[in-house]
Amino acid sequence: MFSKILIANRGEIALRVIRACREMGVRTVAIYSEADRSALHVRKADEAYCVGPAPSAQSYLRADRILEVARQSRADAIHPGYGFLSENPAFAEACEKAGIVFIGPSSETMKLCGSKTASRRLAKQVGVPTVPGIDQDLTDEEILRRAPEIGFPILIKAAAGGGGKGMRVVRESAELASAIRASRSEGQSSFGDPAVFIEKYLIRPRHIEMQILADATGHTLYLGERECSLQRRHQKVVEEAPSPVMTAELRQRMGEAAVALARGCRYRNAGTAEFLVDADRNFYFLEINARLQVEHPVTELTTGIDLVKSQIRIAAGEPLALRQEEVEWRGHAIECRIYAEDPANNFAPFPGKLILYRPPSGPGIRNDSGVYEGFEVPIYYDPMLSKLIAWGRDRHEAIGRMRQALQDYLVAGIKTSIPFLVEVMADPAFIKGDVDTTFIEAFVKRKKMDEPRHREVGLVAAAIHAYLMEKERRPPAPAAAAGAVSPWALAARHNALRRR
Amino acid sequence: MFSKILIANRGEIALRVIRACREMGVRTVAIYSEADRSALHVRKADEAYCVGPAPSAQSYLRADRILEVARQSRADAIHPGYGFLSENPAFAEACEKAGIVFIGPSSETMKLCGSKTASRRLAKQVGVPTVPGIDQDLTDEEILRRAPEIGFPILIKAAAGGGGKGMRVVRESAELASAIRASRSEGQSSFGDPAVFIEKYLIRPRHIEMQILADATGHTLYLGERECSLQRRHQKVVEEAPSPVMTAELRQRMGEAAVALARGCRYRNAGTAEFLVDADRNFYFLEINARLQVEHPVTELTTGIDLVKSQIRIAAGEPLALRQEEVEWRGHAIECRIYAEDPANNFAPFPGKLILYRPPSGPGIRNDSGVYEGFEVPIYYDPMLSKLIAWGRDRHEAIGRMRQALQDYLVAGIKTSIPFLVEVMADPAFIKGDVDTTFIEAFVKRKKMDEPRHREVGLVAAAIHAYLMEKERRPPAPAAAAGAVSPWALAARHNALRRR
Amino acid sequence: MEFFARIGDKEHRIEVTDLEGSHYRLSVDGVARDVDCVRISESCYSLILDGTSYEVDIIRGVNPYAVWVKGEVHDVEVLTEREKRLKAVTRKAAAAQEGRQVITAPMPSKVVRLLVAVGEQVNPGNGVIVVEAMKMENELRSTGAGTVREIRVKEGEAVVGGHPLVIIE
Amino acid sequence: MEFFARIGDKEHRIEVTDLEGSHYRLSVDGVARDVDCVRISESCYSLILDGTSYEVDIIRGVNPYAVWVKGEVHDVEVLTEREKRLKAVTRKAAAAQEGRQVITAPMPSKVVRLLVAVGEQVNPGNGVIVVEAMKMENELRSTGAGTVREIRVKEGEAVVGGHPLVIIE
Repeated sequence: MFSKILIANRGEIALRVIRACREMGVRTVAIYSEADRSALHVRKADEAYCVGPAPSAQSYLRADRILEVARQSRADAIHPGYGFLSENPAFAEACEKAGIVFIGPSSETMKLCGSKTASRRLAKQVGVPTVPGIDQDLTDEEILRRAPEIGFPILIKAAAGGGGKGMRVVRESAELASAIRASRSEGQSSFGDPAVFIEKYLIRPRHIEMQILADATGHTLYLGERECSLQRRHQKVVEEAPSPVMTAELRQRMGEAAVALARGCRYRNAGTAEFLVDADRNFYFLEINARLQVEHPVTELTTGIDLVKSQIRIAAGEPLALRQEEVEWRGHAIECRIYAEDPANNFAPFPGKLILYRPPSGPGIRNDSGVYEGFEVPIYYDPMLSKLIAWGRDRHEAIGRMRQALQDYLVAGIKTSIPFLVEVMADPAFIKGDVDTTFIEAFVKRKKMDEPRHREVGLVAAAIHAYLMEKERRPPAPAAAAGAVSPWALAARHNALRRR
Repeated sequence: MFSKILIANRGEIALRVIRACREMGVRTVAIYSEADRSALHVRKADEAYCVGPAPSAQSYLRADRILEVARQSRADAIHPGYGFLSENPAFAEACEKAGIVFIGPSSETMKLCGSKTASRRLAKQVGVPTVPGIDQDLTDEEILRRAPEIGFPILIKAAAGGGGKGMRVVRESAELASAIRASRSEGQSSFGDPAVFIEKYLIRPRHIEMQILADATGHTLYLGERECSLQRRHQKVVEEAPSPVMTAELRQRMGEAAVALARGCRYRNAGTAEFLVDADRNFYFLEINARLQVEHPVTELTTGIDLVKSQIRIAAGEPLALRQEEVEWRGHAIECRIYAEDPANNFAPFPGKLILYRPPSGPGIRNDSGVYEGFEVPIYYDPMLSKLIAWGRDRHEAIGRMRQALQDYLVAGIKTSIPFLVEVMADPAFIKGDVDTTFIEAFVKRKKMDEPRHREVGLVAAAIHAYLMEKERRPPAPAAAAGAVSPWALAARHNALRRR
Repeated sequence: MEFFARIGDKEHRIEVTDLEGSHYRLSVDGVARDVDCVRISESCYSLILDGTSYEVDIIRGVNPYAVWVKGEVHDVEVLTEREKRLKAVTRKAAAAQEGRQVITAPMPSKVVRLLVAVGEQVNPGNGVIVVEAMKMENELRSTGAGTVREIRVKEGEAVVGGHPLVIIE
Repeated sequence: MEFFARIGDKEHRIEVTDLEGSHYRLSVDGVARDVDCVRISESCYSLILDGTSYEVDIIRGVNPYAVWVKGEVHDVEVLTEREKRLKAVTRKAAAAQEGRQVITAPMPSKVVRLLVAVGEQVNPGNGVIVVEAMKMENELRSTGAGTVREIRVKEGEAVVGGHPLVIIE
């Protein structure tokens, strides 16, 4: 086992990795930007080193500086978390060359997973269905000619894209030309690559992903699915396990498909195969995320398996002790991502200082947080404050616990997604499990703001507060003061008079 | 289902019940003594009513006032928590008469469970072994004559006793007479009953208890055991599930014994059968605790069953939906009780104000707390601050998580059992699972205080703190101030000069 | 003690009387209300009104107070008679300065682009400056007509929330 | 700035110099030490010493500061030169008052029984008063010989921690 791990990340995920390391008796090294000197991950790690100014490009993305810190602090491995350098094959390669273990797949595997076209080819090789489409680097003419073969609506996607960038839905051939231009230009400006491919656009699909775990010997397990259909701007908002539409038979087929994909690219590490699932429960492979997912806790709570510790053990060369038949699921888990954002203003980020921060607790509640009361959410990074996760014996209990926990979660000083999430947990369609990737957009449109119910209480409390403030400010009435004056004050007054 | 439940308790257990009610959509009524106006259970309940002055006898034990509050607030049920009125058959009977559901067994069952002699008779009837002894109300002469039949060492116990009171170990017949006197006198003064009985004293037994759940139709389940051997002065300190010595076969036998006992006394509610287990894994029934146990969370975490919600459903007349074969156990859970006490001073209670209170969190960690930063622990009640519970896939993982959580748990302003518990979690005998009811006493004797490791850091931090305080107090040096003075200050000074 | 409180779009006259212990009597627009209220911490109060328990947090917001009750946030302005008179005076002074407009940063952000120069005429709704926070760009617009008098920042500069950026008169 | 700090049974001379940003240079008994130290809240500091990170909480205790580092609590007294001189003077005054003993409540408790009366002689180790906290009785004893001068409480009274109970001279 490693004796010291550098965590090349910040926020809640850095803290999650620190916790896993501490349990295993492994020392931890944090890195931080100048904006993060007071961040929780710096305070909770055994060691901490500054790697540069606030902007990520000058700090958390500086592979050279991070490797330098790893060498100097004698860390034997680097955990990349998610985001930042976690899916950067060049960084993995640099670690390999420096003789420091990168906790993730090999740089070769990462390259394959990072390319949409290469991973679609892999899926075809191992017989896993993908969304109908053409995954070569197509010329404009080829697209115009071959789009009708697939049938509209289609999706044009930048080959190097991600997070919804470089993606356009085309409903008829007249829209094609301008959509191609837009995709290529976004692909070029965001990822330095204008290559695009085309895909069938599925109507209201679910986004369901399968967690896998693969050790260095190639022993590969699937740990069950996560339903991640609740997204806005292609960013997940609520995730759960199991999916409300899952059957044991479909789980096995999707799980085996994920394992086949992992074996096909010599995968090692925890990883996720993302799928779209249509109304008839047909599934289509999208991509492999070759890292820990934000939403990994819902799988941890339903399987009882610690994914971060598993990653570390795999990277240290330990074989997985489990067989597939021993993976068992219990109950239901839901995760809500708590963002610093204004739900009433199109979810615009809302950085600032957490004047109050009181996270919830209780049976079945877990809060993976990266912040604290008094912390100033920086403007430079992802505005996620924490992930709130609720486990219940069934979906009903999990929703009930999540609803209570959200109502107990107090963040003042900035706006957050909490009030929005409270409403989602009370929505009849959500409660029925009737969700797909268009859910959030439709929900935002149909929901009405509730009338506030506690105005009078607010008024009464504010008046008493004002009264107490005013009482503190005002000197006590002269008559009362004369009787209550202390001998010390009298003596002081006497001295002051003498000194004149 | 009930629409409103009164919780006749305070502290963490009142909050635990409030949480269960909120999840079920049931409104809650808190009661409080004058000392508890600022307590968390008052703040978190939907309604709250004062029932009297600080001493328990004038508030939390005032059955009449509590029933009056229940009537006035139109509560349809009362949850007694543990302690206070939870094992008082007269209170259960008063509830029954008032037409308010008491969330517990019938008053008849409670009477039987409350009598040590009656419950020993019950055990004999249903064929469950008890510690060899004579459970009649014995005269002094009978004890002197029959003690040798059982064989020394023996235990003399007050029939109405509990919590170690009215109990004496007798190692040879010469000690008998004075031990009888002491037991009778304690029985009389503490419980108003001088009756005693005698029992074989087992050498270094384990204290293992079995959780049961029984509905109104008599359908009764066992939910597995809890190892509660770590006690001091007969008070549990650390509890875990499963017991390190348990086998599936023994669990079934002990579980079936507990179910037989429950059926034998027409038990309804969650309940616990306590046993002593000797080195050869023979078990002997001690008593039934006809209420929720403090340590119920370890069973909740291993079975996934919410015991408080189960109690409420049973009391509302709902049948248990589970069959015994469907009860499954996963992983390992440990609970540490966090007390306001001074481990260095014979665990003397240490009430006072929590100047800092930072409970831990993280994967697998649950903290059932009744306090908050700024709370003043009252001198009138049990000094337990919270129960910290860690779940892990196995005992090793649970201990690792508990150790980290205890180290993260910061309470300043009062002394607590936390440093002591950190040492227990690192003790080789505990880690091996080699525990019995004499463990804590022996551990206290053999442990040495560790040398502090971070003196220099403390010194450096205190010096910088003093420096910052001093800098705040002192006016800026005149030379520096002259250069940095603001135009506003200059203008003010100018005005002041003019006014003279 | 008498207060004037504004919540939503309504103003209320509130009289607060200190009773024994943690009890207060309030008269809200002439209607009496008994309240049991304990201050738990700097920001947190526990209120019991006719047996119903509320936990309320009060912090200074944009309007004098942001008041949290069971997940709802209310902006409440509470003024003494004196403060109310003072405010009326200030409001008049502000009216005299009408036409002057200070565009401020809505949150900590970075200046991406200036869309106007000093001396330039702007009309209501004209974009003035673009700032970025957390990877999102935000165009700030003028609410009135006027001339750009002053630009207090340059492109690329990072500013705190509330920082004045452009002054239009 | 110069300080005199006492931790355990040792006294140290510490010189604190403010460097750029969150950096300080300390000289502890003449040995230099560079520290990166940020104040996180009223009580909490984050320290980085040669790359090692520590979270330290400092609160006022019986000795001036109770300092928490990774589960350990250290009592640290830090004085300026002036405070140190002042303390020496106070100590002399205390020495003059020697023989005077104030028995105080060790924690919030209730007076159960007075074992002495005013004017009574007591010897070292004599029980003076019995107090109860959380159902545990505690007998407080005299450390020296003397006469009971004053009894400040009566049986049944509840007192806060530190409350003077009996004065012996």
